[in-house]
Amino acid sequence: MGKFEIALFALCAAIGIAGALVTVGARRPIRSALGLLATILGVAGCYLLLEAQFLAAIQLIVYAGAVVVLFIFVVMLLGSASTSPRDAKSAIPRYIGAGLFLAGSSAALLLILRVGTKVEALLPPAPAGFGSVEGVGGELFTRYVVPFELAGALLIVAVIGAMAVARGKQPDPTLRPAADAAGAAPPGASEHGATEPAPGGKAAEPHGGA
Amino acid sequence: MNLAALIQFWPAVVAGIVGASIPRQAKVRHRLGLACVAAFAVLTVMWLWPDADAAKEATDKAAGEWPYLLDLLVGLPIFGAVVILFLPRQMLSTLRAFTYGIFGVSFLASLWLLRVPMTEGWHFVHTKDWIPSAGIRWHVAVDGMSVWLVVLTTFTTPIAAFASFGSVKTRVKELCVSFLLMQGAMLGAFVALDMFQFYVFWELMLVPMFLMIGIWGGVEKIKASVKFFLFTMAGSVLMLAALLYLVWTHHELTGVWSWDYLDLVRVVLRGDSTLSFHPQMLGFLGLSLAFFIKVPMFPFHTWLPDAHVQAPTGGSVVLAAIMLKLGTYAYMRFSMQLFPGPAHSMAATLAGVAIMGGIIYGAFCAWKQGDIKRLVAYSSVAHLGFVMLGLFGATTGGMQGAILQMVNHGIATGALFMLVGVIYDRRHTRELSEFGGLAKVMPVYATLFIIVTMASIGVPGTNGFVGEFMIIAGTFVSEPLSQLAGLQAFGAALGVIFAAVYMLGAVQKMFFGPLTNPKNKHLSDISPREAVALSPFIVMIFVIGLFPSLFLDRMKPAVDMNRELFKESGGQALRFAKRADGSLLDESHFPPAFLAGSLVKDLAARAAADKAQAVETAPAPSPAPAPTPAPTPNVQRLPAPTAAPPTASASVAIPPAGASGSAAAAPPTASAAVPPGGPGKAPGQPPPPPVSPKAPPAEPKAPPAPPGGAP
Amino acid sequence: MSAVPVPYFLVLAAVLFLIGAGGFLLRRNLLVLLMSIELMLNAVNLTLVAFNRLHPQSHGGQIFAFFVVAVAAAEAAVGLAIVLSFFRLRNTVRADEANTLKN
Amino acid sequence: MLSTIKQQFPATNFALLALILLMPALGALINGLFGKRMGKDAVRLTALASIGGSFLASLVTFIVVASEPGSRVAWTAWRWFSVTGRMRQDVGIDLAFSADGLSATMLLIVTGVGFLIHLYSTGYMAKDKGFHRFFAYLNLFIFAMLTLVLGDNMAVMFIGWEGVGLASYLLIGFWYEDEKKAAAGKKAFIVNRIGDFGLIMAMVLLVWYSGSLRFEDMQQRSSGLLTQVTLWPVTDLHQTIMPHWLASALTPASPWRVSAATLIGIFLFLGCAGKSAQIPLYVWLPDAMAGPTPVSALIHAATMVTAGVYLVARTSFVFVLSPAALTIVQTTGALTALFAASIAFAQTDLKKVLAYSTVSQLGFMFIGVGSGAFGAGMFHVITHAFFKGCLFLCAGSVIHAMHHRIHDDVASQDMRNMGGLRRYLPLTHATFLLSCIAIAGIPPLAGFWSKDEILFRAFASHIAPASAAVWVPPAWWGKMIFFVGLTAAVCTAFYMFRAYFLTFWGEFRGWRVVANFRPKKHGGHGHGAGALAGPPPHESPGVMTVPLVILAGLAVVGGFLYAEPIHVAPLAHVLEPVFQKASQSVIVPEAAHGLVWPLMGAGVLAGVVGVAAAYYVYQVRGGAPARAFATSTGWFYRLVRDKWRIDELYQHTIVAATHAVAETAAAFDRWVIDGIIARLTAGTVALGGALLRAAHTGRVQVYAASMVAGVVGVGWFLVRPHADALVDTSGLRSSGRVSLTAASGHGYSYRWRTQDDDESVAYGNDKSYAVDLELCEKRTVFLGVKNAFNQAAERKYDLCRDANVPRAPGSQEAAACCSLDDAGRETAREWVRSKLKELDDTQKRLEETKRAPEGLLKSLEQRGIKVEQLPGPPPAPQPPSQGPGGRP
Repeated sequence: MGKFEIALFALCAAIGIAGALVTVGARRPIRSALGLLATILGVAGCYLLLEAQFLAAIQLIVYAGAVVVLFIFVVMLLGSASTSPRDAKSAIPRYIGAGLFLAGSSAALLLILRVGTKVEALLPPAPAGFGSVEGVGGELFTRYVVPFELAGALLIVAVIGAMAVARGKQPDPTLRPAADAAGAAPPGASEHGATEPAPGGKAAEPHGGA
Repeated sequence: MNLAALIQFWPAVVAGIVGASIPRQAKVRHRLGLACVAAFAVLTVMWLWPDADAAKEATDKAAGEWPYLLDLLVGLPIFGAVVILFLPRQMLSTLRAFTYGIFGVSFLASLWLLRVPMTEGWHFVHTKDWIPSAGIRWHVAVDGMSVWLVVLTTFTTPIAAFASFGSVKTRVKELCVSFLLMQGAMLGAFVALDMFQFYVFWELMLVPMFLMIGIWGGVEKIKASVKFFLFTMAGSVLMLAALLYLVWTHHELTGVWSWDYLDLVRVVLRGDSTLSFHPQMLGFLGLSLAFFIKVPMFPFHTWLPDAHVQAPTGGSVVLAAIMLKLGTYAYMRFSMQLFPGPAHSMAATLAGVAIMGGIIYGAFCAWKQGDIKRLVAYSSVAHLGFVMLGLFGATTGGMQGAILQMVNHGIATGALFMLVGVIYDRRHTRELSEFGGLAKVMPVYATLFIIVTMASIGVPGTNGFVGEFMIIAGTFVSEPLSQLAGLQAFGAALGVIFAAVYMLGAVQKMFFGPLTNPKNKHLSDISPREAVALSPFIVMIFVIGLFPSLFLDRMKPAVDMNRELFKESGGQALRFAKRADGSLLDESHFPPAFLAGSLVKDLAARAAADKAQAVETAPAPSPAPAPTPAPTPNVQRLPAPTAAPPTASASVAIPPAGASGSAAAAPPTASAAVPPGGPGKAPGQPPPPPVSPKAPPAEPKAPPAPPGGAP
Repeated sequence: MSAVPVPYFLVLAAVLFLIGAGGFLLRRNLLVLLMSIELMLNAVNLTLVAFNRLHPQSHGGQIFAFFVVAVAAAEAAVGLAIVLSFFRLRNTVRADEANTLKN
Repeated sequence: MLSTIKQQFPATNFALLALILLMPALGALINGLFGKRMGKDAVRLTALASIGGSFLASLVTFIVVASEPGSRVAWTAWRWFSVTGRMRQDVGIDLAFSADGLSATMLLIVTGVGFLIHLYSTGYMAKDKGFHRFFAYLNLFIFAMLTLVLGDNMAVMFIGWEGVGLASYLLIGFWYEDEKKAAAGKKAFIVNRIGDFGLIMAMVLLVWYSGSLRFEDMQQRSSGLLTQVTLWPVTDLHQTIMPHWLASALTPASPWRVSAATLIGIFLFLGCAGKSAQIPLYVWLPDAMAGPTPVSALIHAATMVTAGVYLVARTSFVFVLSPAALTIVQTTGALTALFAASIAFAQTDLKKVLAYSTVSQLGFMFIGVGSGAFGAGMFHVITHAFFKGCLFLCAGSVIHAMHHRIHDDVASQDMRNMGGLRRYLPLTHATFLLSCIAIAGIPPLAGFWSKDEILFRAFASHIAPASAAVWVPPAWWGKMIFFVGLTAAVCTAFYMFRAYFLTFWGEFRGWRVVANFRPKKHGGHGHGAGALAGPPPHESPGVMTVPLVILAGLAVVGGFLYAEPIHVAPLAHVLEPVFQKASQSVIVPEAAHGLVWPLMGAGVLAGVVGVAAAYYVYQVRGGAPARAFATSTGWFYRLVRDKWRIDELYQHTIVAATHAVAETAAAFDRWVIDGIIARLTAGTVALGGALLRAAHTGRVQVYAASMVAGVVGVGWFLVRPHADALVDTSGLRSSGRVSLTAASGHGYSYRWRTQDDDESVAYGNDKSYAVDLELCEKRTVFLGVKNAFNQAAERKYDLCRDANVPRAPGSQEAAACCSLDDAGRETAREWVRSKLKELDDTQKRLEETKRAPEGLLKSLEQRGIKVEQLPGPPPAPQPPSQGPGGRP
């Protein structure tokens, strides 16, 4: 039994790390998104290994299903502009930064490993129902009911916020008299010299005196 | 008021008539103004006349000291400032009328102060709890030293307001608010006896002046007002630190939190044995630095010329006439009494700075200024150098001279700034090179300017001389200045020459010589309105010049008591300087009138009252009434009139076994000060072997605690 | 299912986290930044679940991970909204453009 | 009549003095405030009435005072203010006025001559627009002079003293449009102010030594003035501050000590030199000629300048106590007399000649008072007032005449434009001649008597020192002064008659006199060189010539007021009682009385020689020898003509120095002080801000990177192990035990080792470690720490048990612990042990003595008796408690 699990773990780990590397390294964001999807799947696998079935499901549904899809949706929305051109100007400091970062993190990892791994022994089998929907659900709705409600509220606020930010400011139609709606250019238009009329009003409508 | 009484007022009537007839062609309103000023001057002289006191004695006793007078004096202007905010901005005349009304009421109220003979202790005392837990109270009182400064404030601010209303036409409402707030804050500072309250008013005073310079100021008004604010703020932060340490030590010694001046006066700060009373000196310097910046003394004076040059006329007058006096008054009252030891030993050095840095250096700088306002500002540095010299000399004559010189400087420099304001309103420039031969075009203005210059120089017969001569004579006989007294009196007397040099230089450049500048050709002479604004100053110059004893008699008892206290507690402080853990001067050391309103006494009185009331309402069966939980348990330990220093630890060479045992072993008298354990120290820890100052050097520092000592 | 020792997972999570952090610090594309954040959050979740597996008495770790996922979702949504409006404003998604805070 | 006056005005409350003072003050006030509106006549009336009234009142006062010699009348107005004396007592200074013989005579002079000059100036200033202002100032001056003369104490006199300075400032700068005239006024005031500085110092010293400022009290307590005063070194402070070589250079072998009387005398004389224009401070008087001529007559001839002499006479009790001060006065007087006379030779401006002659005559007065002849000095003041007043007024009328055609101020006073005025101004000529004779010292006129008396007293009298130690001038000093005075007398005669001949004799050089001259309508004043034509100069109107005649008459008759040699001295028994106490110590040897006549002969001879020489040079040879002298000694003549260039000397030395110091002070203030306190702080704050701002690149990743860096830093700190231990040396001195407790940390393990055992000691868990030290023993302990990440750290502690002072271990001194050699260390140990034993037994003894009373207290407590605090110190032996001093 043990070897099968090791293999599964190795597979998930490989998928996870490969996906992560793709996400970070890919030039075009669509590939990064897919890399992210891979990582998420890998992690979900690990959850299963760690007896966290409910969480693995959540991971798949929420993360893979919603978040990554959202990313892909936005990438599609931005179209070609989303791939940032290769910028040679600040390359050197970036590589230095990368080098430093890698050195730092490897030193930290080594230091941690030196603490010694007392946790050699095999894990005792998990109690029944550990990680299952009943177990997690039961605890979720008894001890953690308040955070749960708060999380709900948080999500609602996030949705409203996202809508407000993304939608930008719509000029209030009732304010402007109907007559010059067509003729005069909207007051803020010349402000930004934006080439194509982006949907909705300008983000930073100069309102009121400075 | 029978006819006879009316008859005796004939000199006032005559003076009124002469005053009214002086201006050639003026509106009736201005003639009336001059007449009132002249009549009022004669009335004050007759009224304050020494022998007339006997007659007035009877009436005064009836009037008595209305305790809320000082609250009215301080509160009314501030309340007025708030009310004015609600008045409409456009109705200028109502705004002005309201301000004049408030100023008038507070001036008349301040005259009541003069009716009461200023004997030794505090007058018009009024205390009210403010923050009881921190021992902070609203404690206002006035005594001989501060009465004249209060009257000077209520006398000068209205005139400054009247003058600036003439020239300032924009934002009049804010101007009224600033003036009223300033008067309230300054009066608050002069009468405050609670250090916290004093600090609050000391800071509050800066705000209106900051606004005044910032809003109606000259070209670089923002820079000047910020510089003014930061300088004073930096100083007052140090003051707060010194006060906090003082209050903390007071709590350490008596277990009572009190910010009251009359309690802190008894505290002698910890003297570190290695350096000569190190914390006392630091405390003194911290506290006095704030006052030296305000005075301003030599190194910290550079804010004054900038502030004056940019300030509007009214602002300049109030800044010069009253705000600078707060520095000197606070040094005299707080620095000298709270830290008598360092003040006594530093007197000679500080007097040197006052002379070299103030009188002579100020005069030299004034001489070389191109801008008339900068010149007058530096002359204030010189004059206040004299005042500080009088205070450092700490003789009765010297200190009286210093207080009188504060009033004189207020009048002379206030008048000078108003005169500069007059010419500034016409020519909008203050450069001396722009003027020349003004006497031909503005003769009355020139005469007034020369009269005020003579007062500022100190020609006898005007008020300047009386103050300066008393200060120089005081310096000569001063005891803290010891050997250097003669030399410093010589230096101060030199200042008299330099004063003449720079003032006459300015007068020469402005008034005499040919009328070259075409712009000056058709300047109009001083208007009756400005003349009326100036007349109180001119009259007071001669009233104080010829009748200074009216003013001096009122301050004499208070100055005598404070100087005696300063000399005596100076000696005491020197003896306690070496104490490791601070000590408390005993009550008998202070005249009873002085400590009358202190917070500690107040608490003790209240505790006694509660106990008496408790015994009376519930006659407890047990023979000895359980000590009722007095608000602060350790108050009982306080007023026992035993030897001040902590008897237990200092006197007995051998510390008794263990901290817990000490209370029993201590002599039966409830030791007034900290039992060796002291609340502050952890009970478990053995008391550190106290340093007995008398231990002969050869003998090891302190006998070893018996081995069993550490519990 | 107890063959795989927990530290393995911890190491995996650490590596994932480092990659995410590296991505966040080094890449200049805003979208990639957001994705790196998601990576880091996943790494954290993994650690939480791993330790929860070590002390199976309660599901604290997993529930916490659950909430982390919720927050991550909200964060991603708002982040993308911001990227969108930023794009509409500056027409690019390069992180360097958003430097109005410069001195 | 006299008795009614005395009864009406009692001596102590002599309200008449108030009248004398009030009249001119009121006159000044009325003219000043309402002058313009009242018109010229009313102004003239008020001015003359006020001075006339004051004169009459002074006359009455003089009569009252003269009626019984030595009497004085006083009027105390009110308590002015009070200063603190030496014993911290209150020295009251009242606004009090008193008139004794000296003041009464001065009263007469001031109001009498003042009235004549007022009369004269109503004519002289008739056409001036500032008419009312002039009379207001003149009245103010008279008021100030009267206050000076009537002052009962020095402070009130000081009011007059500076008031006079102020009035002269206003009057000299009367025509202020002219820059030079205004500057002359300012110069006069500042130089006087330097003198006033001296007076203030004198007053302060007098308050210290005699405890009062009233002349009477000071006179009685003048014995106190003999105490010695150390001038230098004032304090031994400079020993501490300055480097040794400078300090020793500064401390003279024996400190400079001088008697208080001399010090006060010098300060007083500085005041007099300022006011009476003596050598160092005379520079303002010649420039003061810029004022109108009656001003010069009143102020710079009759009244103000004599204030200095009056002061020396009034404070004679101080000068008499210090012959040194008197000699200084005498010598300065002589030098000034000669010096001023020499300048007068070469002056072409008539008023400048008279100005220098005034300075010279003042020199004579100071010779008189300087040699103890206070009466003679004052008499010369009186006679000088007469003839010098007359001379100035004559000059005024001459200038008044010249003004008719020459309107330039300087030219109208230049003697080279005058000449031959004898024919045109007969009255002025006569009075001028009489006054010249008087000043030249030709008997029987006034000048002779007073100058001769001064020279005789200078020659003969000397001061008897109060004690042997007092410095006394050499015997021949008086003789030398006499001869200097004599030469000055010759010069005086010469330059006065030079002026007389140049002005009144010879041809009129002003303009071509045309009998019936009618000025052309326009441009009548065409100043063609010499072509100026004009009517003959006409005599001044009556109102100007009457005072001239009166003054000339007084100059003639005045001599007999105090003619000592012929014992006709009615004024003597008014003046002498005032100086009675002072003149006791002035001795005129009997033998000298024989010399009176020969010396008088010498005086007369000097006058005659001077006049003859002047006559010969200017009348017989028409001024040729003067011109020859001028050309032959070119530079010397120019030097003398430019008044020895003293003004320029002052300008380049003292004045330039003060300007330089002021400039540096102002610059120092703006750049250094303001620079440091204001700009430096502002600059540093701005710099700091700029640096910090650079850190904000605005890019979010940079912020993230810095956060990561922060995490790494903190992490590193947490990871590193920290070896620290708390050292407790409380027991070190007694038992030598030192205990160290290590600071705990996460997953720490500790290792303690001393310097001798090696590294191999294992890491254990014991956190504390104790060690016992012998006396003077030194040991080092190492604390090793390892943490969870098995990082190790170590820290060294040096422990030492010193002989007496337990220095904190680990500080550098520890190395020097018991730096004695072994033998020394042994003896130290012995000594410390003995000390400890001794202390132990004293402690035991104390314990026993303490126990006895405690037992008693405990038993009382048990019986529930509350023990009130025991009055006085508790029985246990207690060092003298620092009980409160208590209010004495």
